[in-house]
Amino acid sequence: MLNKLVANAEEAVKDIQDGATIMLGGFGLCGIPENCINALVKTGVKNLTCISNNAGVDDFGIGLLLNTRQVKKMVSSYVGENAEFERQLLSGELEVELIPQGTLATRCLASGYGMPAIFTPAGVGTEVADGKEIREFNGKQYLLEYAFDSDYAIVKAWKGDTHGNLIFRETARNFNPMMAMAGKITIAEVEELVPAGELDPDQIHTPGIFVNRIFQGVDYEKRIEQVTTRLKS
Amino acid sequence: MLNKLVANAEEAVKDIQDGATIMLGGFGLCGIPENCINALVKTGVKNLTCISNNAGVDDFGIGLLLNTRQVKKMVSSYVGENAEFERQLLSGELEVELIPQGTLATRCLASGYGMPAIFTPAGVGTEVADGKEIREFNGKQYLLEYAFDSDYAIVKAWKGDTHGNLIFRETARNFNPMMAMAGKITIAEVEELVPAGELDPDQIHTPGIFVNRIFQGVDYEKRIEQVTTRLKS
Amino acid sequence: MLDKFGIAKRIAKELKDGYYVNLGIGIPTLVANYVPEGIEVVLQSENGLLGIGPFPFADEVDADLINAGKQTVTTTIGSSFFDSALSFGMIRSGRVDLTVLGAMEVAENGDIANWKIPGKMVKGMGGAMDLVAAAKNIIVAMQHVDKKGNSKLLKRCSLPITGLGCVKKVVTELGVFDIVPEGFQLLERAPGITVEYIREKTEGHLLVVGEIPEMVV
Amino acid sequence: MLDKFGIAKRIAKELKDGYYVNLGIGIPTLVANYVPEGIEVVLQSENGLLGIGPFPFADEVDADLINAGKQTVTTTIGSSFFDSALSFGMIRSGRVDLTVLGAMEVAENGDIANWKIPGKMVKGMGGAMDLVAAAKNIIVAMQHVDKKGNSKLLKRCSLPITGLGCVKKVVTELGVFDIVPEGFQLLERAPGITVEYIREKTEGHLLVVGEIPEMVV
Repeated sequence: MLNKLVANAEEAVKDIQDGATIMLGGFGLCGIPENCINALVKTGVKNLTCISNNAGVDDFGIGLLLNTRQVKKMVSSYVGENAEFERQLLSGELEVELIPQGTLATRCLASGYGMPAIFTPAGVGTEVADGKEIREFNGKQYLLEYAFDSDYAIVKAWKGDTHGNLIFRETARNFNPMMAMAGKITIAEVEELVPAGELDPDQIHTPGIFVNRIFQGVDYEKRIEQVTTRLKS
Repeated sequence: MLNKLVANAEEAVKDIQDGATIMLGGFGLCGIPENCINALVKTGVKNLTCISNNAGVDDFGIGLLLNTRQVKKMVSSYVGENAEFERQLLSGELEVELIPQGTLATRCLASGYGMPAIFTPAGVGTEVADGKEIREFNGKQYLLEYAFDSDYAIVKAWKGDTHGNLIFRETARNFNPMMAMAGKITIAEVEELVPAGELDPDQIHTPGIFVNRIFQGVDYEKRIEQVTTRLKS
Repeated sequence: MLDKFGIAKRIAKELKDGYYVNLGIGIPTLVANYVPEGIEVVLQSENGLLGIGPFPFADEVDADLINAGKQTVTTTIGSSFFDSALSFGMIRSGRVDLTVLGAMEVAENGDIANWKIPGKMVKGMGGAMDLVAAAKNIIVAMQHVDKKGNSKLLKRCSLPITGLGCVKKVVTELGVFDIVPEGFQLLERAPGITVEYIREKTEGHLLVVGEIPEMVV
Repeated sequence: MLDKFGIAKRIAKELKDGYYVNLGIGIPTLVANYVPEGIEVVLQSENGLLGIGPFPFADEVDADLINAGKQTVTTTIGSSFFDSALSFGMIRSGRVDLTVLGAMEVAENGDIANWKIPGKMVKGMGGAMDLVAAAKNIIVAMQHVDKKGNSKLLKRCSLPITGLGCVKKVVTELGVFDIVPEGFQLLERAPGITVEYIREKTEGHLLVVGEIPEMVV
């Protein structure tokens, strides 16, 4: 069964249990798995650890899971767009681990590439380095950072096929390809699902071997955090 | 000057000095920088250390540089297609360092990603591990392998633009993208050079930031090592 | 006794629907011809291809499209191309369900030697060390004895090792063997081959439990 | 004294033809508007874009195309998209020639603090720690003093550090400063600003060598 098609987001996420660690692709609200987030709100699964560069906004993205108190811990690089997040953090309801964005990306890459740990200079000399092993190479110091161990990875692609091959669009790619490689079970939602064989093999960003479940998403809002325009002169 | 165009292979490789370390893309004879190899034969540069998955065949690819005794050392994963290579190795004229193919690829990746070293399980318990640091993660042993430090990387792409953006074709991609990221100076030869702006930004495999020189290659032979066919029934 | 096609055919029975499989050069490559009906597998080529198709017709040959054995191939429906780092990433992270490769020697503890004969030509390990260090399920396809008649199923490898304790199963012209803590457990005899004959040709510890069926290929 | 546009304009003079540049949020983003004539630079956005173009016209807005500040942008000729790992790969391996970012504090040894105020909200470091740990050339664009009038050019950072000894140059509304072993070396005064005034507003060691020119913006 190379056909990895599932009916919808509800079916894709239904076995995610309380206490699971999940990765969610996206940068800000760009390239986030909207359908799966909505489905997780419906299943009501609790005590999630979410690994995601950002935490959404108050009423969209991971913010929805924060509102329903389904998240125990966020592992992110930047979370500054979310008042409910701030409230839960300050009240101690929510654990937060902040890690440099490149470290986040590379720890995903390490998981996908079967490398147990990587070295990065990011965070040397800062509180990010607290308790971490430091090693010098060629006169420069690096932190040892471990690959993520995530039960699920949930990603959003532009196009996908029934074998799980994925193509991303523009900056909606961001963390999605690395996370797609880094979950024990990887779920992909796509804007356009095509039969296997329709995507150009040279243009596939994530080969299907990394994807366990795929479905055609619906009703994408693709909200924009900061619509910034210029005037026609 | 984002225009990285040089006239031809001779201009692209003319500053490569005796004793330089160079990476050469390709797997077998597939996706090798034919033009630059020919140009290096012409410049006569000596004592090269070549990092390349294979060593060409007797009269093509890196084999040409072996015939002219320009290579001091080969760093490869598989070299079993070359009688002159064998002769030089057995006579002690040529140094050879054999490393697992995945380790070779990942040491290139490490250079391109600014990671000084990586951990891989490949070679644990074998003579490849001799003198190397072994470390256990989650009960499994890994070797510490260092990023490559290469003066030049020479790669071959299918299409490229004047800003150095590259697109590879089929399995001619192989080591080329990693090596393109891993050289202090990266030279790309392409089958088809187009003005910047003509390649789809979503389909670029190697962003131009990694490429220092690019030129339109000529007279590609694209020799096939083993033409294997089936009969039409 | 099996010929090389028989060995490939027997190994093909180990394939499961949806498997991603890496087939080494030689007998392992032949396994692709015997994928059981009703199941789909994807063949991975470590030079950067998922979904190896059959050899091309003469007018389809494409220099940019080869397998890890440098043979011209084609793609299949759903194929993808990628670079060597990602290729070994998927191998290292355990996404390849089954690896079939040849060997010069296999030891009763699962060690494998298949890349070097000291004093003779060294061709290199290619991707073999990465594959054996990372694959979840490794089957070795090889002749039971070498050209001098010496067993290749040994107590301990004499040649330089490719990987430690990694082989799960061995299929030779004489039989099918699982690597278990006690050694080589005989699971099936090749047609016409006796347990006694296999014992004689096996230097490593051979475990024979109960009646050993003759294989159906 | 410079306004924020003046600071951006002055920093733009540091751009060289062919530079790949990462511009942080705030004043640094404005630098893009003042690229000197006759030179070409490529703006890198760490969320996966090389070649940031101007803001889109209203009918061009594309939710899939944003910069690291989450603003809608466009591409330029020669742009490319890539994933976050490759993006930080190019940063970490030193391919980005210049990074311009804001700061809460800079110390005379080049330490920078710009990601956290203990006890207040923590928004996170985003890509700043990666950038400052790896970039070859880091220029800080910031106000010389905070809202309470306290100097932000310090002997030692009081806030949690983002990176150690990494800042090469600081441009404020008062002047341009190189970080040298002795501290902040004043290179240029903002129009109408005296050396004495700058000294008064600078807590860290200020090095003044010879006559200090007023900058031409």
